[in-house]
Amino acid sequence: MTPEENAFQDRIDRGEKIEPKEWMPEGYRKTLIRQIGQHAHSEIVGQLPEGNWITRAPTLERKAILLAKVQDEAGHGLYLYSAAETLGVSRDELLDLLHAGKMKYSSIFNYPTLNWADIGAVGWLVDGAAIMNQVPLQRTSYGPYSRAMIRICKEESFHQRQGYDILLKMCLQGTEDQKAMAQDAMNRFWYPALMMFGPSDKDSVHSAQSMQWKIKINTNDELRQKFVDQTVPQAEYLGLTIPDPNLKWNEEKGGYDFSEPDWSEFFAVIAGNGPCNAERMEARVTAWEDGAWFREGLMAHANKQAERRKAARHAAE
Amino acid sequence: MTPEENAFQDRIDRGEKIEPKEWMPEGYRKTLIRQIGQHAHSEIVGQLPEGNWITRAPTLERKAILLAKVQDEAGHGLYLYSAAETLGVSRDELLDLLHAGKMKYSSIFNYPTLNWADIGAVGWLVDGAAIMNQVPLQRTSYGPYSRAMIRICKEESFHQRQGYDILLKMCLQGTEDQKAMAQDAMNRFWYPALMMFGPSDKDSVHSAQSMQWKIKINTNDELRQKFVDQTVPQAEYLGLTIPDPNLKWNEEKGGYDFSEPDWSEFFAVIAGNGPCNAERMEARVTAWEDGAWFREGLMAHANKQAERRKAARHAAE
Amino acid sequence: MGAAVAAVDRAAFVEWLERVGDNALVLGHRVSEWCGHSPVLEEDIALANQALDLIGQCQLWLGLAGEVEGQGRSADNLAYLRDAAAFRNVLLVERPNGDFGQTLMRQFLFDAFHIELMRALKASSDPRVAEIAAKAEKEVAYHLERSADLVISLGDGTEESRNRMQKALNVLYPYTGEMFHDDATDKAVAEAGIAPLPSSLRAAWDATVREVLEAATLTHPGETYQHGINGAGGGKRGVHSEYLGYILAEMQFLQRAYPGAVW
Amino acid sequence: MGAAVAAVDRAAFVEWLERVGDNALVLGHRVSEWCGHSPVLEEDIALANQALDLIGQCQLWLGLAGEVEGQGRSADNLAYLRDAAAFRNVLLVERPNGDFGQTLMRQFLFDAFHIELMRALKASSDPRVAEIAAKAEKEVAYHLERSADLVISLGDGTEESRNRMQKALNVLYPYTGEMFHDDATDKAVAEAGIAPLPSSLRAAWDATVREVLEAATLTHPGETYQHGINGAGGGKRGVHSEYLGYILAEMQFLQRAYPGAVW
Repeated sequence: MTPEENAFQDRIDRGEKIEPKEWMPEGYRKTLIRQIGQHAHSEIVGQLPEGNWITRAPTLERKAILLAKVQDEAGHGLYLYSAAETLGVSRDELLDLLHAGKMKYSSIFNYPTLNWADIGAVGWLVDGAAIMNQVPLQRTSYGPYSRAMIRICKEESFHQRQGYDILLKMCLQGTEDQKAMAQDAMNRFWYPALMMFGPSDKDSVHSAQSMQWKIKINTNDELRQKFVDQTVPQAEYLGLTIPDPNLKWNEEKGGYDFSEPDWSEFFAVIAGNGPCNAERMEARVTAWEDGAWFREGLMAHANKQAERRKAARHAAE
Repeated sequence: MTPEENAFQDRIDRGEKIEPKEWMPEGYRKTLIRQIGQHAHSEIVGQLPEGNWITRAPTLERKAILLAKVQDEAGHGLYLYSAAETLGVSRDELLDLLHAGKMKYSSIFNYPTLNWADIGAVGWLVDGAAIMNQVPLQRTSYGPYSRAMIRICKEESFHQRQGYDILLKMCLQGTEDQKAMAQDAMNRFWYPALMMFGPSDKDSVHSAQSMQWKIKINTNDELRQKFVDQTVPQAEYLGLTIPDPNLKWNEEKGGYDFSEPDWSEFFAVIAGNGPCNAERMEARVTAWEDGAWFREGLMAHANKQAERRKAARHAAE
Repeated sequence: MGAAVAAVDRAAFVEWLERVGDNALVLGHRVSEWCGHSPVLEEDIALANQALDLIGQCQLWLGLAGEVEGQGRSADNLAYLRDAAAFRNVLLVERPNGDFGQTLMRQFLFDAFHIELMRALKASSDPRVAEIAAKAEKEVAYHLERSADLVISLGDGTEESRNRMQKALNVLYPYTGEMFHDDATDKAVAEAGIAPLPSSLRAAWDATVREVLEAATLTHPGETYQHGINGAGGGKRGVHSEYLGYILAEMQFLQRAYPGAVW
Repeated sequence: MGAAVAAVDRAAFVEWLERVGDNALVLGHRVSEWCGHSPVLEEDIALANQALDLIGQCQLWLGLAGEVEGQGRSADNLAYLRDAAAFRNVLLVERPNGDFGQTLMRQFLFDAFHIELMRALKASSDPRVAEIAAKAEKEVAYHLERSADLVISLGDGTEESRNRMQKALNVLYPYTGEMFHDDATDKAVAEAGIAPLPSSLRAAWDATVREVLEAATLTHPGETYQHGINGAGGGKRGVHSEYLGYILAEMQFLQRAYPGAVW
């Protein structure tokens, strides 16, 4: 390590926040851009599976709550793109990379939402897993990222409660059909939620470096365990069965034993073969391309206005 | 009249059929092209209001019947374009005129189908009025047109019975909601159906000429009266109220007195301001434009095949 | 029931409330179709927010409609269990989204009417109506500010954006007359002081529209044919376009498929 | 109940019948969406006819499913009163219509499977199955003749038509594997001699596809990822795409909104 790098690591070790204008290793910057960018992309792609049920929400109140939630997600996208911009990459550059398939978003959004209980499951399990990942990141070393995560976590935990509330209603006050929907959602979302923490990273050098930089705070396995331990009693309260015959309390470790997700499925989805990868990308690319005239129109108007103001100033001089 | 024209009129007066290769006055040809072309266009545009309910038909049997009906209409379009082609105008030329707004189709198809009873009403009232117009045209002087009308009338009367059957089911075995739908359909389709015969034509020279040529057999008013007289008892059987406070049996004339439709609405719809004119034209033009690559592809393949056959023949010689 | 209700035909009041509520519901639905598909992230946020406001307003208006009707129907019952012919929204709000320009133009033409209606309703003889209007007015004022700004920017933007906005205007303008068309229901509630006559809002709307179109360098379509006010047609009278049936089939699926379930 | 039913798990037989019937229903629905909107009048006719055949087949298969189930459900009950998770069609048939090339390619890939299935079913141990298959075979043979011809013509047409057909093939091919994937239900009905194992139809399908693609000058996508056969997914097991819910909301609206009404 160079003296600069040493000093940088010392600051991180002391718990100082790194701010945009300050020196940072190129790897730190790149890793952060990738991580924050992916997170931002996940927020905007994440509008799609939930947006899929807005027009079909079963009550006006549920519709309003879901709209507010999807709006929040777009807002999170905005914070995160702003945080990434402090690292010298523009939102449009990041979007271009997304649209070209050169940047990823969270694979969970490549799964379809097939019934209303899925909207509950996305809130409870998907946001739940996301929060588990994000809460520690409130303490991440990069200032703007840390501050964005603080805002986001506050809203996400609200979303998680709303998701759980959907399932509470369906499971505790619902008809048999509704309970079946909830169980179906559980069956489909359990393993994809576990996959959200990523494969075991104990041997990954990459992860080790990120942890040293406090871009990553916990290992994937730690977070996955924590998620399972938190979620199992919640599922029990709903009367839902977790689709894992090996799930069992392990007194010794003070947590549940559980089955690993099918990692071949995880890699297939990453590779573009999830149930909805093509649809999600097509939706985003179409939105972007069809909206080009709109963005250009606004830009042209802004330029004209600036010209007019300049001309008016000249005339006044 | 020239001697040729006199001889032509004599043939018509004797009830002879005029066939494609035979001499005919230019006005006769033009009038026929307009009339047959409009009728053909009506068949293909007429697919749209009924097609609107195929995906929502209430039973599989009703869906099958409706599909068969819409298929028949496209088939009628095919016969009629063929009949027009014998007069020296191609289908594509006629379609270009339709798409450019230079040829019309029956204005009735500019009204929306808003509930399932509308599908019944379209069959009963719209096809009913069409048949009333078309039955006499089986005796029209132009041979290919006359033969097309004979085929079409057979199928149309079948469609009319199917439409009436939909309403029988809804009115005689239906719930209050279904009866209300049927009455609503009656209220919306009655006057547009009356308009299908066109304004009173007793003073129109144009019509007089067409009648002399046996391109038109009855006056609009005669046909309208006949339609009303036929339809009123059918409506009574269904228990539907015809939306006309002036409707009354007139013993003296042996027919019903009834209110004229609002002809200003008729002319507004003709002028393009009906409820669905823009949608219908957009649907047809879009289908045509989006399908250009398909038609060109088929044509290119046919040409390649012909070339290959020619080359094979040459090689064999 | 308040004094206003005694003085007005209850059915007319309910019908009028359904008109206001259904406008918000159907427009909210259309706007919500954009979620995640708009041209830029800021618009995703703005549209979701707008849909949210409209659904919230719909809950209040239809809630009051059910209350005045007095047959135990909730806002959800009205939204989810009426078929198309019982809906009372104007045709404008059920027009398809089209390109983003059509969505914006539809919004602007409606917002400019909506704000005048909400302002006038603050003086309603029925305090419940006045209260809902006061709450909605703030939201609607913001909607109008946005939609007017965007219409101006895009009209006075590139040639393409101008053409698209002009086309949107030409396509949609024939659906604006219905908003200002007085019928028996409108007259009944106006006489009871519950609401202004729709026609009384026209001049202010017209001024806003002309001002914005001018700033947008767009050409006013002039006096065009107006849908929904002649004959028996028009969304306010329950005669809709073919689009509404599809909107409702989607919107109402769960309530229809699982009758009586709580969500 | 015939001998075959005694020998096979009734639930498996019903499930299998729903798979066959739902394929016809959902594909018929998709095809019917084109009515009046196709590129040329002859196609309007052909597509309406094809949809009609498929809906007719669906009536027979679902009718038999209800009969075997023995709980009094009619074909209409099964078509109109099941929600998406109870549908058993393969993912391929619910793919959106896309451009006309995608519709044709979807049809061809399905027809080439469908014909093999119908041919094999004529030897079913259940005479009712054999009878339906014999009737459907003629229709399906005609569908395949048409779709294969069109795929060839458009593949070997213009550069644009070729590109569109190649793209359609690449997009849809990953949804073909599900048709040939054997699961417990397939094995149960195959053991009872009711139906062939799906995998047993693959070689003939593959030959047809390769022959037609070659004549069409299209490039076979080779071994691609196949949807619906891994994990818990797949339409045959009731895990569909997001499209099916919208199809059903539309298809089922009247039956859902007016329960018990006769039409």
